[in-house]
Amino acid sequence: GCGGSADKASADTKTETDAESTTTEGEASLADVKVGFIFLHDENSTYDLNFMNAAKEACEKLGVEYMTKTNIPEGQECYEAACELADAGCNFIFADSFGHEDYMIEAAKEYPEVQFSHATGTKAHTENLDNFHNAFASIYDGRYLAGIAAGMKLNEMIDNGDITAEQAKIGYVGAFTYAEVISGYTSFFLGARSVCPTATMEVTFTGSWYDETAEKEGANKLIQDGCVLISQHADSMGAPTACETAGVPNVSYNGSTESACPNTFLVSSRVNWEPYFEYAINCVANGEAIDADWTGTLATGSVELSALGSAVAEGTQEAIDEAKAKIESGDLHVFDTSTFTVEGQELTSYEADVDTDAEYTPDHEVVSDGYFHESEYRSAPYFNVNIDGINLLDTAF
Amino acid sequence: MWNFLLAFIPRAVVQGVPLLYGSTGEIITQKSGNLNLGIPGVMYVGAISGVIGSFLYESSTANLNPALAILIPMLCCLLGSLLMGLLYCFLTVTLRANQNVTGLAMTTFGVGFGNFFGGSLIKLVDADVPSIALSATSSYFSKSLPFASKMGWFGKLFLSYGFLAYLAVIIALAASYFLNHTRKGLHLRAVGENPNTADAVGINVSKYKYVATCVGCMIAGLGGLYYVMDYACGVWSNDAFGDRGWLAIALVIFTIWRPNLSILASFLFGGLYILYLYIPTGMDHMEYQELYKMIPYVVTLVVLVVTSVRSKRENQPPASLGVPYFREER
Amino acid sequence: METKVAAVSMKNVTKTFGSVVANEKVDLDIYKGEILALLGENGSGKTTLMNMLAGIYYPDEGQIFINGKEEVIKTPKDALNLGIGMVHQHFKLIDVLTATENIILGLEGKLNIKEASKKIEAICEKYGFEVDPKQKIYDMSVSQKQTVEIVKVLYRGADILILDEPTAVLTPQETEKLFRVLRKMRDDGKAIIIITHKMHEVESLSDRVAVLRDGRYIGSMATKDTTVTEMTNMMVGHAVTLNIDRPDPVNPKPRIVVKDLSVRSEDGIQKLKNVSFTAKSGEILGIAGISGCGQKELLEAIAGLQPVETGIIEYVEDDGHEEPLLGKDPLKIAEMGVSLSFVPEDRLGMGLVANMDLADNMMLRSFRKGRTPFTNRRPSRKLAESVVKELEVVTPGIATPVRRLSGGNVQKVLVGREIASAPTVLLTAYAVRGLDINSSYTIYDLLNEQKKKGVAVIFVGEDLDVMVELCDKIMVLCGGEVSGIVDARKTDKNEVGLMMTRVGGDESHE
Amino acid sequence: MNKKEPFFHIVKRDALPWYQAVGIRAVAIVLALVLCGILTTITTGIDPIEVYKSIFTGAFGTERKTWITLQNLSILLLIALALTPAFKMKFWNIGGEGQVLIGGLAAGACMICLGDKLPNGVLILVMVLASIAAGAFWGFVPAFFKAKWNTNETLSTLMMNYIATQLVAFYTIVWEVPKGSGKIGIINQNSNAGWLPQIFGSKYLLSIVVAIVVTLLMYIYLNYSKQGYEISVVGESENTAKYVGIKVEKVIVRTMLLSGAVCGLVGLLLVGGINHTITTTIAGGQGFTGVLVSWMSKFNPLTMVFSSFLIIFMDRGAGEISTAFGLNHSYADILTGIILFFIIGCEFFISYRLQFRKKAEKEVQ
Ligand SMILES: Nc1ncnc2c1ncn2[C@@H]1O[C@H](COP(=O)(O)OP(=O)(O)OP(=O)(O)O)[C@@H](O)[C@H]1O
Ligand SMILES: Nc1ncnc2c1ncn2[C@@H]1O[C@H](COP(=O)(O)OP(=O)(O)OP(=O)(O)O)[C@@H](O)[C@H]1O
Ligand SMILES: [Mg+2]
Ligand SMILES: [Mg+2]
Repeated sequence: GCGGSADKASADTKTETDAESTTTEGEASLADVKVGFIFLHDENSTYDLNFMNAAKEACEKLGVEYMTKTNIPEGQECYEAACELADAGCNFIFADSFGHEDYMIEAAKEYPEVQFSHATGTKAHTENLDNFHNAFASIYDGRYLAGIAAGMKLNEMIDNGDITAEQAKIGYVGAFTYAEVISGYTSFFLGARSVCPTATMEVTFTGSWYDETAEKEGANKLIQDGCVLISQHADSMGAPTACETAGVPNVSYNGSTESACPNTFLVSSRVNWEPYFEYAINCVANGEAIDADWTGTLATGSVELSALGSAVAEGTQEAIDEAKAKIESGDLHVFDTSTFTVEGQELTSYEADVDTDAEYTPDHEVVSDGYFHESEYRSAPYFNVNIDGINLLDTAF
Repeated sequence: MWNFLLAFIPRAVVQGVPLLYGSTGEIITQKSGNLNLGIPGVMYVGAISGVIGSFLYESSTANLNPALAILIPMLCCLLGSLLMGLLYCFLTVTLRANQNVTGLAMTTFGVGFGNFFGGSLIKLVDADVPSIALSATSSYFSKSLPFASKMGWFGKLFLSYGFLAYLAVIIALAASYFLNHTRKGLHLRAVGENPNTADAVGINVSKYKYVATCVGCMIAGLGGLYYVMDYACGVWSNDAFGDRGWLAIALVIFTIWRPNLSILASFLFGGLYILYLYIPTGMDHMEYQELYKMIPYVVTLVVLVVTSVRSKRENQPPASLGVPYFREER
Repeated sequence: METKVAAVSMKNVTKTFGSVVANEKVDLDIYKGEILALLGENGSGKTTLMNMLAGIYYPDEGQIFINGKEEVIKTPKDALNLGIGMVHQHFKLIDVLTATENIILGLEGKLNIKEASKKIEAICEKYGFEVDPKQKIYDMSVSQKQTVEIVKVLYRGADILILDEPTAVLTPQETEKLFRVLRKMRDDGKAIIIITHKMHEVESLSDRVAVLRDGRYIGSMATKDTTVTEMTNMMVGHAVTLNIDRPDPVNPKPRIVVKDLSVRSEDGIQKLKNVSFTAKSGEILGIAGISGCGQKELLEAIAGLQPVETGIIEYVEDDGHEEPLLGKDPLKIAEMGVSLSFVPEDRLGMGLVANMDLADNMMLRSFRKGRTPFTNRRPSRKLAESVVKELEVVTPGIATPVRRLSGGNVQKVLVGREIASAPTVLLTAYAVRGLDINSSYTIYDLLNEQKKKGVAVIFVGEDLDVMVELCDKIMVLCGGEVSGIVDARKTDKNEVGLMMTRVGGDESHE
Repeated sequence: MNKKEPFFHIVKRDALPWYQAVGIRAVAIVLALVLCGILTTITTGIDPIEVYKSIFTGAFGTERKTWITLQNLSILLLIALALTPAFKMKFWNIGGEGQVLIGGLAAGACMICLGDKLPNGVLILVMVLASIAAGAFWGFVPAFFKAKWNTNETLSTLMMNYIATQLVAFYTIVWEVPKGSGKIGIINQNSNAGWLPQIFGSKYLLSIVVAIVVTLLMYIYLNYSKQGYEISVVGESENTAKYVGIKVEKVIVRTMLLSGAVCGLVGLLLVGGINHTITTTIAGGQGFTGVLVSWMSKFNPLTMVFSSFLIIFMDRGAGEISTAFGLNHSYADILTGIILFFIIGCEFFISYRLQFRKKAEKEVQ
């Protein structure tokens, strides 16, 4: 049962404005809401800090009481933490890490009157629990825009004669070969190539969401390999600092790294979770159902770009703004099948595995109207196509 | 292949330097009979102390004086690790507490200390990405020798490191010389082998233990400082140092208590530590990467077993390692 | 001895260890130019008293005067600075270092091994010792180690020299060398204190004896004015008789047959070569030889602890049935029903567990008894109590770790346990090493008692006088070979001594 | 060189009566808490009493919290117990982490591969055997090297930890759900196949009961069994052990098999009973904390209950501190460290005493 979620995802804009209008009048019911947050690490983690800031802002803005549990591993502790929060009177409980999902489901089954929500998860639309929900954002939009900044930088380097057009190779340090990462680097690459047609990309994987050494050495390896610009999808400062040392421009993720990398930082994209928290808390306050799958967008304010770094090429801001407007208006789709090929062919049809099962059986046709419908059948990404122009280093023996 | 080595070896060296500091420090410590399992904690404390010093200095002035920018973090680092060393010695030498427990407690404490104050500073700077970036200070630490870039492969292999990397090698060589060719070194070894005997010939056992352990801690602390100031480019992130402290202790045994051997072993281990990144796995078999990450540990185990098959008296740990000394005990 | 300056004067010195009073209000003077023998039973506090001079222990009460001036000796360093040197009862050497490194340990100045080695060689030459400056301690025999200890003190040139049982592991020849050195030093005006349990050494060396008993100072007298009996009586506190009787063997039958036994050490050195002999029940077979000539390996081979190259070891049962022992470990030997007891040379290193208390140490032999998987502590506790009582072990109680006991008392515990298991074969290595004279005789009596019970006793000893008096037969080993087997009743010390250095005792043999 | 007499010197004491020893330790803990309180106020400005209160609520605030505390306690205790026989044998087994992990991996493998093929009872039996065997094997390897070639076990067990971790990482990716995510998630979430049964209707009780049983068994084993005695002898003196016919190699291997087996059992509890998944961090560093607990308790299983309680109590409290005051989780590590330092340090006053110099009669001479 997931047909409906597609509509809901596209209807987010509306919901958001509704939520904001209820903020003032819904005081009485908001007072009954108590929110519990479960975080994988604490404020020292890039990933978690992003959630923690959003949680604080949303709750303070709405004036609801909230509790946080930090450093909760992806195991039974998550279930325990969720139950403790429920015992403590929370009626909306949110967990931020992918591995928390199964334990949140366990807790949701035990506390049917409490709403549970989980970021980046994939199971809400198949579990069919009224009180368990997934949420994510179309961060591929953000990465596409960041990719434009990268492409502009490549163009500048070509124009300056630092590199030839053929040498415009981007390096990308990914965590896992997971759809979320693939979707991320592909959109980034498409963004870059939309302004620098000769761009190519190499990707390496670290096998961890946070491993400073692996990320740093991965970036170094890419630089050694001739990559002239690096981006990454993993949480440490390894790659940006490697770039700063080597003087290679870097596009980062989750927040600006300009203070550590003043000479090489270009731009960073991130998910802003505050809109979702406001939405969900308002739903709870008003006794409304929360979407099983909620996908934030540029329009909801869920996808953000940081301020540009001083190293960006001229005209970057304008190019980004232009593309952003087009995406928002629906004129531009990041995964427009006319902009890339797979094994030399245009992608006309693709069955994605949206309803996760053990065999990863593809179950949804996701290409139509000339583009790949990412994050429409569930909030978490499922784009896992290897497109031409991206060389996965770790695949070559 | 040459290109690969040219790219790989400097990375291996850079990985190896913190291990070298840690193992040199621990060798000197163990030679006094003190088994300091607190080294992982000491390295965290050394690093965070340097970070705090540098943070305070960077935020107190707009234009940094290069000498101070290097000296302040170094002195803070040495002071922090020295205090850890003193704590360890007070407990194990003066109060004759169990060394294993003390060391493990110091690791708990030290890692907690590093992360707590790291976390507090991170809150203070309130950056987008939770880390303290001491880029200015770091640039002094990571400055390579002036002709490095002009010397081709030679420069790349031998001259491209920050001064702390060279210092690590110098300290290891000096430690080696000290242990084998000086009277104080002989006395130190005697204390670790048999404090009763050393005491009876008038060697001040407690003093040797204190000094060796504290110096050892200070050296190890520099490993933490190197990691954050040079390797991590001045970015403190909690827990990023990982369990290198444990690996440093492992290297002590691996190099049979010889600092000069530790130089090679550290770099070798550093190389093995990141080798997996250079071995492709195949998109559908990312799991092999996890097996490749096993390489340094399997190699260590194999070398250990092979060398133990031909064991020598001289390759044994200091005989009184881990045993507290009380003169009137028999 | 004309000037009579008290080099050391201890006044009212008391030292306690927990509830053990090791020294109580001891007053002791040592003069320049004299050799004082400090006597006392095991555990009477001799070592403790001397350790306070050497700065190892710090007295609870009392004063120490050096050359008439009150001094506080807090550390060994203080003692060294006062010119006090001590050869400790237990080796204070570092195994992995060389002789030179050990000897110069603790001195100051730039490290110059070569120069030090030269100086050591000069000292050795002057006094007639043999030390290889480059040799590692772990490669040395006990007597070599003791020599290093002595050279160490000579190298430093102490004015006040304390030797705590220095001769326990030396051969008579080495002992004599040492004594020559000591006499010369005395004549140079140094003050020397020697602790020894060997009365003939006391008589031949010392000018004066001082006696401790139960930690208290009993008195002192000039050596020439006293006798062994008088000294012993003073030590023990009542009259004792000192003679070894030697009952004739009753119905001796072969018990252990060894044929052509050869043993190599781990590093391939030949330790025993074609050794053959028979030990009979009801007899004491003495094994003589300078230390390191294969006694240890021989006993360990019989006990199943030493891999053997070639040869036969057989246990002969009462009915004449022969059981090979070779290739069996101690457990298998015990399972065969052979009751074999073994008092090894290195008591704390091999026979006992230093950190366990007396009762648990008693259990070492018997813990397997009973069919349950659990141990039964009661019998071993009883045994510990009876050993303490019968052998007069000085200990605060049976719950004291063996490590804390004095060397002599440790030995009693070990011998007591080994005898308690009613053996048919009893192997002892240096059974009285470090024992006071009274305890030594107690042990001799015990061995004789075993002999009377029909036990085959193999007695590795070092005091030839005693061996000639105690044993029935003496087998002499020399460099791993049997130099000869003689009837103890018909031989004398000199003959055995000669055989120890030349195979067969025949000068032309080599 | 007329040095001053030292004002006092240190002497060893006889054994203190137990109540005095306990008293000294209690004083040390109180002093540590006071110091922690002062430090807390200085560094964070928070009322230390409030901090202590929330540490207590964190551990015992609700019934569920109490149960979780006890469950965590039982796991840490079990690991410490598992390591103890090896330590008593002076075999520095710091490989608890790896032995637990590999036991958990074996249990997880059974759940994944056999989950729908065997009846649940049989499956659980297979899991028990598999995880115990796996843990025992992980203990066996370093023991074998040690027995055979005297290979340094501190290093080999440490390396075995990393190898186990990478093995788990490997299988995590082999079994990952969904593809590429690098995690397995709850195994058999719907069928519950291979989930260890709840006893007396409580999901927390199983490991607690196991811990109680193992504590008692281990106490008896170490102190009253022949094998326990052999372990002590081998630990104290290998030569003496050989002398009385104890086969040292055999004891080393046997003891490490036991050590590893109990660790494997902990892995089973963690995977089959508690988390129902396997991750590289499932042991959570308790293999090392267990070393601390075992040593701190001087290898006495009964004392270990208190030592592990102290550590778990502080750890549980830490979560609450960070929830209540926004204090970094690491703060608890600092507090735990300080308390440990005091406990470690106070042992001195149990074994030794300061002897003040008695007035010597100065008039002599
Ligand atoms: N360091 C110590 N700790 C505890 N007790 C000790 C210590 N040293 C000696 N004692 C006790 O003091 C007493 C005297 O010991 P001491 O070593 O002085 O005897 P000794 O006369 O040298 O005996 P032996 O002839 O056996 O060497 C013994 O009962 C011993 O147990
Ligand atoms: N640390 C200690 N704790 C308890 N008792 C001790 C300690 N050290 C020595 N003793 C006691 O001191 C006495 C003598 O100890 P020591 O070992 O010095 O004697 P020893 O001179 O070796 O004896 P022997 O002459 O028998 O070899 C013993 O009775 C022993 O119990
Ligand atoms: Mg599917
Ligand atoms: Mg003595």
